[in-house]
Amino acid sequence: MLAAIDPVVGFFVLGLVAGLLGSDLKLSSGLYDTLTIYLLIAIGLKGGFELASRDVTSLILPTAVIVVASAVTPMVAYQILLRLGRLPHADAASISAHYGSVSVVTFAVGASYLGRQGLDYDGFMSVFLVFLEFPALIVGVLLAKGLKADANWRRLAHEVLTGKAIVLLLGALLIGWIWGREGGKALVPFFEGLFKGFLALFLLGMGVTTAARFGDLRRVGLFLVGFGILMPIVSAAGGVLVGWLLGLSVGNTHLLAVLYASASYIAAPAAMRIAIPEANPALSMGASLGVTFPFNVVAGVPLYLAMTQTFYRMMA
Amino acid sequence: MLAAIDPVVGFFVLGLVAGLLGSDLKLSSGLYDTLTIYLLIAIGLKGGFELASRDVTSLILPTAVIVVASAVTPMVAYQILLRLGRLPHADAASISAHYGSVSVVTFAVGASYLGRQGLDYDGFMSVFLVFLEFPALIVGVLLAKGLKADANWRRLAHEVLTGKAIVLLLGALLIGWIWGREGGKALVPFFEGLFKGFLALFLLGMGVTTAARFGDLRRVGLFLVGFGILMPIVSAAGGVLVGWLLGLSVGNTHLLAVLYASASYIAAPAAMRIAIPEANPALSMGASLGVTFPFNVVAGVPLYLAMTQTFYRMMA
Amino acid sequence: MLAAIDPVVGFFVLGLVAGLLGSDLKLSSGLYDTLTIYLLIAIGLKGGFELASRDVTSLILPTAVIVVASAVTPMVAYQILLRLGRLPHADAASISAHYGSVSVVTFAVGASYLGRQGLDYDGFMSVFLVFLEFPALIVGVLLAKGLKADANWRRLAHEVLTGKAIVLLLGALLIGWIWGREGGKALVPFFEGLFKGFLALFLLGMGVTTAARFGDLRRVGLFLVGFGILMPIVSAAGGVLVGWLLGLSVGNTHLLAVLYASASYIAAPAAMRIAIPEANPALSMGASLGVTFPFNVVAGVPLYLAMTQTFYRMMA
Amino acid sequence: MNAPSPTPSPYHGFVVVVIAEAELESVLRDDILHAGAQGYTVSEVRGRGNRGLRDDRLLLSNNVRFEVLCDEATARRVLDTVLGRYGRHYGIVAYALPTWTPPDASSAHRPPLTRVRD
Amino acid sequence: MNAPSPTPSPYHGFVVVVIAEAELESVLRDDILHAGAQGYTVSEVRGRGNRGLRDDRLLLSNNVRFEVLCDEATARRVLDTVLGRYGRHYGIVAYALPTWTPPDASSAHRPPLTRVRD
Amino acid sequence: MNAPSPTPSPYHGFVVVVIAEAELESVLRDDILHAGAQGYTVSEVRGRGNRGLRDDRLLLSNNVRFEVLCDEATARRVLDTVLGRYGRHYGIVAYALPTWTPPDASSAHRPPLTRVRD
Ligand SMILES: Nc1ncnc2c1ncn2[C@@H]1O[C@H](COP(=O)(O)O)[C@@H](O)[C@H]1O
Ligand SMILES: Nc1ncnc2c1ncn2[C@@H]1O[C@H](COP(=O)(O)O)[C@@H](O)[C@H]1O
Ligand SMILES: Nc1ncnc2c1ncn2[C@@H]1O[C@H](COP(=O)(O)O)[C@@H](O)[C@H]1O
Ligand code: NA
Ligand code: NA
Ligand code: NA
Repeated sequence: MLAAIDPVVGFFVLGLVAGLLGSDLKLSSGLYDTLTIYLLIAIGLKGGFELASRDVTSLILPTAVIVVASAVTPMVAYQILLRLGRLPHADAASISAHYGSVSVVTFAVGASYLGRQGLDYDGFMSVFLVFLEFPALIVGVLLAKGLKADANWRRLAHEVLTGKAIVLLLGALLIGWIWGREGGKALVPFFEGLFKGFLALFLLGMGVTTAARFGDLRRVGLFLVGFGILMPIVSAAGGVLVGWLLGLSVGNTHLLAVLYASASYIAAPAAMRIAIPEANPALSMGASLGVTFPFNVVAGVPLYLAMTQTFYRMMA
Repeated sequence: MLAAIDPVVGFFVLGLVAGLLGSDLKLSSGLYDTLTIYLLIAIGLKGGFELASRDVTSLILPTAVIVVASAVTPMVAYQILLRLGRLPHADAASISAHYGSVSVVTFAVGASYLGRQGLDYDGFMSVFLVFLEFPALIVGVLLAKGLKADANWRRLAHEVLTGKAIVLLLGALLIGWIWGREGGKALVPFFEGLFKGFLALFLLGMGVTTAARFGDLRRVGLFLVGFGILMPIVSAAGGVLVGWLLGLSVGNTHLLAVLYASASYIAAPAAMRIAIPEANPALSMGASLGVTFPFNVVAGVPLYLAMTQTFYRMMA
Repeated sequence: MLAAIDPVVGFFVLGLVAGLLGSDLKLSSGLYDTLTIYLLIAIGLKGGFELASRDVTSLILPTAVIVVASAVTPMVAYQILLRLGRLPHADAASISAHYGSVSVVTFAVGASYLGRQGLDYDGFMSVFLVFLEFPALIVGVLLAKGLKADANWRRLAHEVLTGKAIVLLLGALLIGWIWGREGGKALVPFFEGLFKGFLALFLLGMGVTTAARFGDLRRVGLFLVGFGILMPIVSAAGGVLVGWLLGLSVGNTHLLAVLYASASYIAAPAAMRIAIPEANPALSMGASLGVTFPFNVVAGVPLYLAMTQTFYRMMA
Repeated sequence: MNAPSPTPSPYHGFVVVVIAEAELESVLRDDILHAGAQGYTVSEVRGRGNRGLRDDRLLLSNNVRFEVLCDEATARRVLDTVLGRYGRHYGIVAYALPTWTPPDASSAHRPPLTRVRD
Repeated sequence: MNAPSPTPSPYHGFVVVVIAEAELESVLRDDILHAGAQGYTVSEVRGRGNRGLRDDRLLLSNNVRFEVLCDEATARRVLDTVLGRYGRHYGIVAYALPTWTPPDASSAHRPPLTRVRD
Repeated sequence: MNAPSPTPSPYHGFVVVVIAEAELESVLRDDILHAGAQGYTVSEVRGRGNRGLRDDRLLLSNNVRFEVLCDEATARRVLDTVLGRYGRHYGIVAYALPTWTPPDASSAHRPPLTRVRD
C-alpha cells in the first residue's frame, strides 16, 4: 500500500516528525528560496516543452472555463467562513483568496502520485497552474473591499503579476515554449532529472514548517480545522466535474481537482498582506499550511484520484 | 600514486591552501547547511536501500557488538587526556565524547577511497553510522557528571536524539528501507548521481574551515595535536579487531576502522555545549577539526586500509 | 533565429524583465555564492581535464602572447576614458581594469553559443581565462599610482591572487589536470551534467541585478554607456586578430574575442576597492554590469562570432 | 487625554541587547518572555570575544543577538536572568539602553510601560 | 573653525530603529528617505510579538530592521510616519536613541545635522 | 564589597556601532582590536547612503555592522581610527551610545571599564 505513495511524501512526514519532536533540523531560508525558484522553473519549463509540441489554440477554451470556474471556490468559501464560522469580514475574504488560489508543491505531489499509478497526464496542466494563481486573489479583494476606491488595485495587480510565482512559472513556460524540448535539452538533466530530489528536500522543509504551524491551530480554532479539510474536498469535487465536462482524461482531471483543492501559501499571503492588511495572517496561514497542505499531501491526493475514477466510472 | 586518492580529497586540499593563503573563499552558512542535509540523507538512503534487499535480523548482533565496543574509545581517551594531558575533568570528558562519536564526511571519504581501490563494502555500514552517534556522547556526560542529578539527562537525550544528524540519517534510512531502491528510483539521480559533487563542495569548505582552525592549535597545545593523530590510529586498530572478530569483509572492516577513528564535529559539539558547559569548545573543536579531520582525510583513510589488509593477511 | 541563441539567455532576459517590472524575484546571496563557486570549479575542471589529455608545452607560447596582448585593452580604455570621457584619473584607471579583466559567465555564454552553432572549441581556453584575470588589474593600479610606494602592491597582489575567482579556477584546473577525466569521472555528472542548469539560474539572477544596475546608468552618463558598448567590440576585434595570428581555430578565436570583450564584475571590483579607493565603484560597476554584460550576453557573443568568421574568410 | 490615540507612539522605555552563542537561542527566548517581555527581535551575528572567533561560515556556531523593548523593571529582570544563568559558562554579553522620548504631549502622558501599539 | 575638517567626526544626533514585517521593506525605505533621512541601514531579523512568531526559515516572512542616523526633527518625522501609516495593521515597532557626542572641540562645534562625511 | 560576584553584571560603558563596506571587514576587525576593544560582534547588513544602494543579493557587496562594547577611551579611539582611516574614501558611518547602568549597589561600584564576565 505504501508503495502507491511517492517516497517524497516520506520526506514530508520525516520533516513533520522532526518538527514535532523539537529537532534542530531546519532548512535555511536561502535553501527554501532556491528550492522554490527551482520548482517553479521546472514546472513552467515542462509545460512550455509540452506547448511547443502541440496545437495551442485547442487550449484556449478549457483554460478560460477552468479559470472562470475557479472563482467559485473563494465565493463559496467566503460565505461559509462568514456565516458558519462567524469570522470577521476581512479574514473571511483573505482566507477565501488563499483557498481559491493554488499550491505548486501540492500540484507536484499530485503529478508524482499519478506517475506511480501508471496514469498519464499532460504537461499543459501546468499552464492552468499559472492562470489559476490570479482569479481568487482578485475575488478576495473584491469581497473585502467591494469596488471601493481604496482597494489600491494597481499596487495589488503589480504585487500579484510580478510576484515570483507568476514571473517564474510564466517565464519558464515561455522559454520552454520558444525553445522546445529539443532546443532546451541541455537544461533537462538539471530541471527534470533532479526534480524529485529537490521536491523531497522542499517537502522535508514543509514538514518542519507545518509542525511549527500546528501551534497556530489553537488560534485557528476547531472550525477552521474542519474548514481546512472539508473545503478542499468540495473544491476537488468541483474540479472533477469541470474536468469531466471539458472531456479531460482521468489523469488531467485528477490534477485539476488537486489544483482546485490546494490552498496557496506563497503567492496569496504576500498579496493579501498588501490588499487586506486588516486580516490576520495567522488565521489564513494556520489553515492553509497547518491543515490543508498536510491533508492534501498525505490523504487528499489519493482521495481525489479515487473520486475522479469513481465519477468517471459512474458517468461512463 | 595520486590516482589512488579520490579527487574529492583534492578539493579538501584546495580549501586548505585557500584558507592558509587568506583567500576570501568561503562557503555561505546556507550552503554548508544544504550540503550537510544532502550528505546525511544520501548516506541514510543508501543504507536503507541496502536493508530493503537483505535479511535484517543478521545485522542485529553485529550492530550491538559494534555499538558496545565503541564505548571503549571515549573511556580510553578520557584517561589519556586526564592523566597524560592533565586536562581539566570537564574538557577531558567533552573531548572524549567527540572522539568516541563519528564523522559522516570522514565515512564518505573512506567509502570513496574503497571504491577507487576496487574494494566492495555493504551499504548497511551506514546503519552503524547512525547508531555510533550516541554511545560516546552518553559516556562523555557520565564521565563528566557521574550519575548526579544535575546532568539534565532529559535535555541531553533530547538534544542528541533530535539533532539533525540522527533525524536525517535515521529518517532517510527508514525511507530507503520502506520504499526500496526500486520504489525510490526517482530519487537516485539526485542523491546518488550527485554525491561526489556535493562531497567535493563540502570538503572544499571543510578545507577552509580547517585552515581557520589551525589558529586554535596554539591553544590546543602540542599534547592535543599528538593526541589528535595517535588516538584515531588506536581507535582504528580497535575497529579492525572488532570487524575481524565479527567476520566482516575487508571493505566493511576498513569502514568500521574509519568510523571508530573519526571524530565528531557536528553532533558532538552541540550536545556537549549543553551537557558540559564548563568544557572549552575551542579545545575539542581545535583537536577534532584542526587535527584529526585533516589527518584522517589525507593520511588516515589509506593507512587504515593498509592496517586492515595487513591484519587480515596475518590472520589468514 | 531564436534557436541559434542558447535558452540560458532566455533566463537572463527573464530576470531582466522581472527586475524592470519591479518583481520580488531575487536570488539569495547564498545562492549567488553557490552558483559562482560551482561555475568557477566547473570551468576550471573542464580546462584541467583537457590539459591532462594533451601536450601542455604547446600552450606556453599562446598563453604568453594572449596574456601580454590583454594589457592593451586597459591602456586603450584608460586613454579614452581620460581624454574623451574627461573622467578623473582614478576612475579612468579603475574602469580600465574592469574592462581589461574577464567575466567567467560571459565566457560560459560564449561557449554555449558555439556549441549550438555546432562549432568546436578546446577546453584549454579556460586556462587562458585563469591567466587573463590578472594583467589588467596590475595595469589599472599602475595607471592610477604609477610605481609610487603607496600603491601597497603586496596587499593588492594578495587580494587578487587569493581572490576566490583565481583560487577556484586554478585549483579546479589543477585537480582536473592531476586526476584527468577518467580519474575524476565521479565528478562529471555534477560539474558537467548540471552546468547549463546552474548557468541558467545564475543568468536569471544576473538579469535581476542588471535591471537594478540600470538605475546607475544615469550616474554613469551617456558617455560611459557608449563606452560600455563600443569598447568590448574593439577588444573583441583585438581578440580576433590575436587568435588568428596564433593560428587558433574559429571556435577558439571566438572565445578569445569574448574574453577580451568581457568586463569583470567579480574579481576586479574587490581588487580595485582596495587598490584605488578614490575611484567611485558605481561608475565601474554601472558600466560593466549595467551596460557591457547585457550587451555581450545578448548581442556581443553572436556579433563576435560573425566578426571572427568574416575575418577568417577574408584572410583565407 | 486618556483615550487611546489611533496612531501608536514610538516606544519609550528600554532596549536590552543580549548577544550569546546560538545554542542558547531557545532557552534565552523562553527566559526573556518569562522575565515579562512582550516580544523580542533576534538576528544572526558573528563575533569575537574571550572565547575566540564564532562564525558559522567556518562550521563553528554563530551568535544570536536579541533586542528587547521593555520597561525598566523587565530590563533588569532580563539582564539578571540571562547573565545569572549563562554568564558563567557561556559566551554572553548584555547591555541596556534607555530609549528617547520625543518631547511631545500625547506620548509624554503615556506611562513608559505602555506597549507601542494601541 | 568652520572649515570642513579632513577626517569626519562620529555621528551625533539620533538613531531611529524600526522593526517591521519584511513586506513593508520597500515602502518603509521610501518613507524614511521622504522623511528627510540621507541614508539607512537594513538587516534581516526574526522576532516574536503580539502577532506570534516571524521566521522565514519556517516559510513565514521575516522582519526587517532599519537603523537610521538623523537629526532630531527627522527622527520625529520618521517615527511619526512609519508608526502612523503602518502601526495599526502591521507588525511594527520603532524607537529612537540619542547618540553620544565625544566631548571634543572639533566635533562639538558641528551642528547635529551635519553628515558624518565631509 | 570588592570581591568578584559570581554572576556577571550587565555591561556598562559604551557601545560603538560602525557600518561600512564589507570589503573593510578584515581591516576594521584589526583596527577595533588594536584600539583596545576586547571583542566585537559583526553582522551583515544592507544599506543606502551617499554612494547608492549596497545589497549583495544584487551582486554588489554588502555592508557589515560592527557593535563594540568598550569604555569611553576605547570608544573614542575606535571612532577616531575607523573614521580617520576610511572615512574619506569608503562608505562608512559610526556612532556611539552610552549604555544604561542599572541603579544597583553591586554593579554601581564597578568601574565602567570592567569586563562583563568575572
Ligand atoms: N567587547 C565586546 N563587544 C561586542 N561584542 C562582544 C564583546 N565581547 C564579546 N562579544 C560578543 O560576545 C560573544 C561571546 O563572547 P566571549 O564569551 O567573550 O567569547 C562574542 O563572540 C561576541 O559576539
Ligand atoms: N517587545 C519587543 N521587543 C523587541 N521586538 C519586538 C517587541 N515586540 C515586537 N517586536 C518585533 O516586532 C515584530 C512585530 O511585532 P508584533 O506586531 O507585536 O507581532 C515582532 O516580530 C518582533 O520582531
Ligand atoms: N543616515 C544613515 N543612517 C543609517 N545608515 C547609513 C546612513 N548613511 C549611510 N548609512 C550606511 O552607510 C553605508 C555607506 O554610506 P555611504 O557611503 O553614504 O553610501 C550605507 O550603505 C548605509 O548602510
Ligand atoms: Na485552490
Ligand atoms: Na570515533
Ligand atoms: Na576584457
